[in-house]
Amino acid sequence: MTIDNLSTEVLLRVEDVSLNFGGVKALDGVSFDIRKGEIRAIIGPNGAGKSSMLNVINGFYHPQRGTITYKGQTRNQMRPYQAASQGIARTFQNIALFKGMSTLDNIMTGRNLKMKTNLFWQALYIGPARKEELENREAAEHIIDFLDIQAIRKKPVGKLPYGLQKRVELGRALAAEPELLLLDEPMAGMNSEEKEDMSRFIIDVNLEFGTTIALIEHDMSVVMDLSDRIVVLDYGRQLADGLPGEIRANKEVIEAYLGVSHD
Amino acid sequence: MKIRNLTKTLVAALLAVPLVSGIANAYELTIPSFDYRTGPYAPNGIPFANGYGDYMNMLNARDGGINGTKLKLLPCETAYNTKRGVECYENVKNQGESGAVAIQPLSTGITYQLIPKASVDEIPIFSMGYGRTSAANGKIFPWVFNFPATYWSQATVFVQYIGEEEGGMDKLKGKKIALVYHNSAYGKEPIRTLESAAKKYGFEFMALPVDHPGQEQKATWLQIRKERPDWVLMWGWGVMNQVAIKEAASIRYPMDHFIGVWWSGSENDVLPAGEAADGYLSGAFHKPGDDFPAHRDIKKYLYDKGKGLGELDRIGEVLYNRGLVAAMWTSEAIRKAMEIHGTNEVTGKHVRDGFEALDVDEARLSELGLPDFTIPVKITCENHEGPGKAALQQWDAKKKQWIFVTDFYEPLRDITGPLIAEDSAQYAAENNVTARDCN
Amino acid sequence: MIFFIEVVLSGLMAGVMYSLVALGFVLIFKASGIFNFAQGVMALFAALTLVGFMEKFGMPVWLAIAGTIVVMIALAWVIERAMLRHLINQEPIILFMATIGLAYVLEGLGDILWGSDVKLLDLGIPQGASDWMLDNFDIYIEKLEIFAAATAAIMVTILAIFFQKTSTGRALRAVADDHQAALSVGISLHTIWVIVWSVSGIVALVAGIMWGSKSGVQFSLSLIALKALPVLILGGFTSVPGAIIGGMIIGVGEKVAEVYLGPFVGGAIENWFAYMLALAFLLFRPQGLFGEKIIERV
Amino acid sequence: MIYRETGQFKDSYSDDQALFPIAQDRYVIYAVLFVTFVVVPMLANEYWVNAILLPFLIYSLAALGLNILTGYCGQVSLGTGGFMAVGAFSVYKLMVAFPELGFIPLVIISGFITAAVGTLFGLPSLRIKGFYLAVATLAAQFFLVWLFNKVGWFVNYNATGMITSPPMTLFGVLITGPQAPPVAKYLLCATIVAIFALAAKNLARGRLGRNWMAIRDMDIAAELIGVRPLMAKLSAFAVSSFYIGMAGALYFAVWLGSAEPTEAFDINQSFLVLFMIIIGGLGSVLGSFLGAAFLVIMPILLKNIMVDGFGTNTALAAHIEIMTIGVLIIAFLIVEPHGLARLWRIAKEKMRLWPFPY
Repeated sequence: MTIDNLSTEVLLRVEDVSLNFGGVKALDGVSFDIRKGEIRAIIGPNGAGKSSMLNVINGFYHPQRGTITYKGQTRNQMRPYQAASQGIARTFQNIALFKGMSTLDNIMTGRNLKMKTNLFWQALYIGPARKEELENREAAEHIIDFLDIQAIRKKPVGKLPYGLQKRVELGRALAAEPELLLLDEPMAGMNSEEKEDMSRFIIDVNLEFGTTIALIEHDMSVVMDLSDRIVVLDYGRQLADGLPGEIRANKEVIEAYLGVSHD
Repeated sequence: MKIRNLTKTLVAALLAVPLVSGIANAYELTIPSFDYRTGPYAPNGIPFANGYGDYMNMLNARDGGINGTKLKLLPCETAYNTKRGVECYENVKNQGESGAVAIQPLSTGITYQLIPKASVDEIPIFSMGYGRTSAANGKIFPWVFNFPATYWSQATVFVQYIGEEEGGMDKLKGKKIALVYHNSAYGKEPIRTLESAAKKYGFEFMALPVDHPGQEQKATWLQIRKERPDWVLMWGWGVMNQVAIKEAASIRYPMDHFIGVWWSGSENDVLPAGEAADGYLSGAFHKPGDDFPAHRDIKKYLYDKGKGLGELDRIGEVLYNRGLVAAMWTSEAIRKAMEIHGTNEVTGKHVRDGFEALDVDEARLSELGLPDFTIPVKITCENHEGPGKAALQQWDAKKKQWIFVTDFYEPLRDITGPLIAEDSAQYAAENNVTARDCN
Repeated sequence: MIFFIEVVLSGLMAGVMYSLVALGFVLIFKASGIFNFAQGVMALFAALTLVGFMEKFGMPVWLAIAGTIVVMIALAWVIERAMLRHLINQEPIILFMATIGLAYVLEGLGDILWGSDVKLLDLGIPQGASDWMLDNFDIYIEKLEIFAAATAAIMVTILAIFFQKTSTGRALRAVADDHQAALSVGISLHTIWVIVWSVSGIVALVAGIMWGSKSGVQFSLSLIALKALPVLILGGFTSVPGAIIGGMIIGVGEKVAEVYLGPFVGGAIENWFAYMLALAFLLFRPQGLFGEKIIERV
Repeated sequence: MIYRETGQFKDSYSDDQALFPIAQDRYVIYAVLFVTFVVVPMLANEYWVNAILLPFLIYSLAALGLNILTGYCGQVSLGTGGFMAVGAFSVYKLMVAFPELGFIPLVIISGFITAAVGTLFGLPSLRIKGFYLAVATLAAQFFLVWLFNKVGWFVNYNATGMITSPPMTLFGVLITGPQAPPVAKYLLCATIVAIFALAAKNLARGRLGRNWMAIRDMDIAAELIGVRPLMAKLSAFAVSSFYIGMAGALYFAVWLGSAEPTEAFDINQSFLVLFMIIIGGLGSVLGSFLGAAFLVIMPILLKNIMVDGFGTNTALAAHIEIMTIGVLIIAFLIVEPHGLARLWRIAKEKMRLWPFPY
C-alpha cells in the first residue's frame, strides 16, 4: 500500500500503444508499466480510453501500434483466452456475468483453466472428473467465504442486486488465481458502504493473495486511498503518471480532469 | 398445475384407444382407410378417400355389406406422413373382431414401412399401382399386392406408346426422352426401367428431379427447353403436377408429347393450367366419369340420403374412381376369401388368400355395375401384379374431361421381369427372407 | 449465350418471387425483432381468404382484395392482443416459437374455413410466357413474373415512402433502432406492432396472390417460406432492399447452379445450393449483405 | 411439507455436488426408473410401444442432443433432421456390413460419425450468430438429405433409395425388424436413453457444461476469462450431434424399420425437435423429455379423443388438432416462457413451502 512495500519488478509494460476505431483515436501512444504486487489506477474522464486500455491488455482489442510486455515476453497481439491462461483476469464496467448461471457456477467457470479432465470422464462424472470438480469446488468455496456471499451460492446471478453482482464478478475473476487483476470501475453505482466493502476486498486481495491489480475508478477519494501509482489518460493521450500525491498536485490533471465534473 | 393436466390427459389417452374396440356386437369387417385430407397432398388424398369410403359404405347400404357381413370403414389421417402412418397402422390393425382385413396405405413411404410388418401381423397390403414394385414377386412378398400394374410396367407402356407415335419401336433410336420426377422414392421408381429401355431401344434418356413440394421448376423446364427432348414423362405428385404442366405450356412444349404417370393425371393437375393443358396425356387403368351403375348406386344409397363423404358433383373424378376401384378389388378379395374359407368371419389372413385367388373379369365387372370400368384382374401365387396393363388418357380442356385414347398395352416383361427379380432378391437377401414355393 | 441470359433472367424473376415472401419477414423483424415463422402460412391464409371471398361470396376482385386486407389487419390486431403483448421483452427464440404456434393455428383455421382442395386464383393477371420475347429474341419469360417484379418494385417504393416520409413510418424506424427511445417519444409499442403486422399481412397477401396464380392456392403455398430464408440471411434480416437484392442473387445463383452444375451431380441441388450460397456470404459478412453491423463491446 | 430439504444437512461438498441433493428428488427418480423398466414393460401393448413410447424415447434423445447445443451452448440449429439422417444411414451401412459387431456398438459408432459431421457443419458458428446461424444450419439439413437421396452407395443401390433395417439380435432377442418383440425394442431404447440422459446431466453440471453456458450467456466475457469459444462451440456441436446421430439410428433401425431420406428426415424433423426443447425448456435435461412427451403424445391424444372418442371426421379432427397444438404452444409460452421444466420447478418450490407459504 505504501511506497516502501512497492517492489520494482515490472509485471507488465505498455509501450507507445495506439488504437483507433475507424479514424477515432481511442489510445494514442500510451506507455506505462505495472509493477508486481502494486495497485495501479488508471483514471481519466469518460471516453478517455481507460476501458480500451484494459481491453488491449487482455487481448480483446488489438492495437495498431505499440507493444505490450507481460512477464518478460513482448507481443502486440494475443487472443483473450491466451491472456487469461497467462494469469490476467478482469471484471467489467457494465457487469458481464453469466446471468443464467448460479453464483457458484459463475465462480467455478472462473476456475475453468485450472480444470483439465476430458469429456469422457466428465460424462461419467467419476474418478478424475469428480475429484477435480470437488477440489475446485473447495477453492470456489474459499472465494465465496472470502467475499462473504455464501447466502447466494445457488442463486442465479441475473436476479441478484447490483452490488452483489459486482462482488460475484470479482469472485469469478479471483477464481482464476490471476497474477494481474484488471478491475473496470468495480465501484460504479455503489453506495458508500458497498464501496467500502469493495475497497476492503481489493486491498485484501492485493495483500493476502499478492495479486497485482490495475483498476479504473472514477471516485477520486477511493483511487487516492487504494492505489500505489496512478496513470491519467485524457482523450487517449497519457496525461500523467505518478504517485497519488504527485497526481493530486499535477496542474494539467487538475485542469483536464479533476476540474471537470465526472459522472 | 399444467403438469397435472398433462398426466391426466395421458390417462385419457390410455382410455381413448380401446374405446372403439370395445363396441362389437355383430361380426364386422374392419376396413381401414388411410386418408390424407390435410397437408400438401390433401387435394389428391381427399377424392381418393371419398371414392374408397363411398364404395364400401354403398355396399353396406345396398347389400348390407359383403354376403351380409357389414363393413366397418375406419378412416385414419396420415397427412401423407410416414410417422403418422405408423400410428395409424398400430391403431387400426387390431380393431374390431376381424382386425384390419386389408390395408391400402396410399403412400410409398408408408407402404415400405408396412411391408415387413404385414407378414408378421398377417394383414395383406394392397398398394394399388404404387409402393414397392418388386412386391409383384409373390414368392418373396406373399402379403403385398400391387396389381393392376406397377410403375415399371407403366413406364414400358409409355415407351411403347411413344414407339407407336414415332412409327415403330425401331424409330426410337436416337430419340430423346426426359423424365421429370418427384425427388423421392416414389419418383425414382421408373428410372431403372427407362434406363434399360433406353439401352434396348437406343433412345437417349435424361432424368430431371424436382424437390418437394415443387412450386419452383424454372430450372427444370429451362433445361428441357435447351435439350428439346422429343418426349417428356412425368412422375409427379401434388402441386408439382400443376406447376409442371403450366411451365410446359409456357415454353410451348407440345402437350401431346407430355405424358404423366397415373398420379399426375387428375382434374386437379390440369385445371389450373386451363386451355393450355389441352392434349396432355397420362397413364390410367380405369375409366373416368360417373356414368356407371355403381356410381348411380352410390348417389342413390348415399348422397340422396346425405351420407356421401364428398360433394355430389365430384363423383367420377379420376382420383375418386381410383379410390372406388381400390375399394372394389378389396371387397372382391374379401368375397373370395369368404368363398375359399367358407365363413363370413374372415380376417386379414383369409383375405390374403382371397387376394391371391382374385379373378375379376369383364363379366364380374358388369355384375358389379362397373362394365369395362377397368381391366380384368387375375392374381396368382407368384404374380401379385396381375395384368400389368395400362392405357393412356388425354385431357380435353374444352369439355374439361379425360378421354381414353388408347387400348390397354401389355408391359414389356422382358425389361421389367429381370429388374423385379433382382430387386426382390436384394430385399430377400437383406432381410433373410426365403422365397416360398408356389407350386 | 442467349440461353445463359435466359437462365439469368428467370433466376432474377424467381428471385423476386422469393423476395415478396422475404419482405414480410423483414418488416416484422425490423420493427419488433421477431422472426415470424408464420409468414408463409399468412401468405397461404391471405390467398385462401381472397379465393374464398371470390368463390363462396362471388365478390368482384377489387372487393375481395379489399375484404382480405381488412381480414389481415384484423388478424394483426388479434395477434397483438392475444399473443404479442403478453410476450413483451421475451428472448427472440421464445417469440419465434410463439409465431410457430401461430402458424399452426392459421394453418388449421385456413383449412377449416376454406377447405383443402386446390383453388384456382384468377385475378386476370397475365399468365404464360411472353410471346413477344419468345418470338423476337427466343427468350422465355413468364408474364406473371414480370408482373410480380413490377408489383415488388411498386411495393418497395411505397414502403420506402412510408418509412421515410410518414410519421408512422419514422416511428417504426425509431422502434427498430431502440424500443426505449421509441417509447420515450411517446409511441405505443402496441399500435406499432399492429401496424407492422398489418403491413406484412398485406405483403403476405401480395405474395400469396403471385404464388397462388402460379400454382393454384393450396397448402403447399405455405412452404414457400423456406425459399425466403436464404434470401433473408443473404440480404440481412433488417433490410428491405436487402430482401430484394438478396432474392435476386439467390434466384440467379440457384438457377445457374441447377442448370449448369445440376446435370453433373444428379440435379435438384437448387435448395441446398441457395443455403450454401447464403452461408458463404455470411462467412464474410456475418450480418448479411445489408444487415446492421454487429459491434461487440464489453 | 412433503417436499423440503430442511433437516437434510450436507457435510461434504460431494453430497452437495450429487446429482439430486434433495432426498425427495432421488425418490422421484427411483420411482421413475422403476416405472420405466418394470411397470411399463408389463403393461405396455404393441400400440403403446410403437405409436407412443418408442417415438417419445427417440425424440427425447434427439431433444437432449439439440438442447446441449441450443439450450446450453446457445447455438440455434435447424440441421437436426440432416444429422439424424447421418446417424440412420451410418447405422444402416454398418448393420449390413458388420452385423457381427452387435447393434449397440453400431449405434454408438454411428453417433461418432454424426459427431464428426456435426462438428464440420459447426465451424461457421465461430463467425455466425443467432438466427443467421439457425438459417445457415439449414444448409446442412438440405445438403445432407440431398446427398443421401442422390448417392446410391448409401442405400446399397436400392432402386428407390429406401433403406430397410435388417433384423438384429441382442442377447439372442430380436431388437430390429418386424419380428422383434415391442418390449425388447422399448427396453433397448429406454436403457440407451436413460444412460445418455445421465451422461448429459453430468456434462451439463461439469466444467464443459459451465463453459457452454458461459458462451451462451456472454461469449465475450467467457473468452476473456479463458473459455475458448472454438473448443466450447465445437464440443457442443460434437456432443449434440453424437446424441442426435444415435437418435437417428434408433429412429430408423428400431422404430420406423425403413426410411427414405427425403421424407423421414426432412426439414420438419429439424423444426419438431427444436419445438420440443423450446416447449420443454432450454438448457434443461428434464425439459427435453417433457417437450418430447408433449409433442409426441399431444397430437395422438387429441386425435384419439376426437376421432375415436367423439367420432369427429378425421379431416376436421386433424385441423382442430393442429390448431389446438398451436394454441397450447402460445399459451405455454405466455404462462411460462422457460418451458415445462420451469413450471415443474415452480411447482416444486410451491410444494417446498406448502402448507406454510413464507
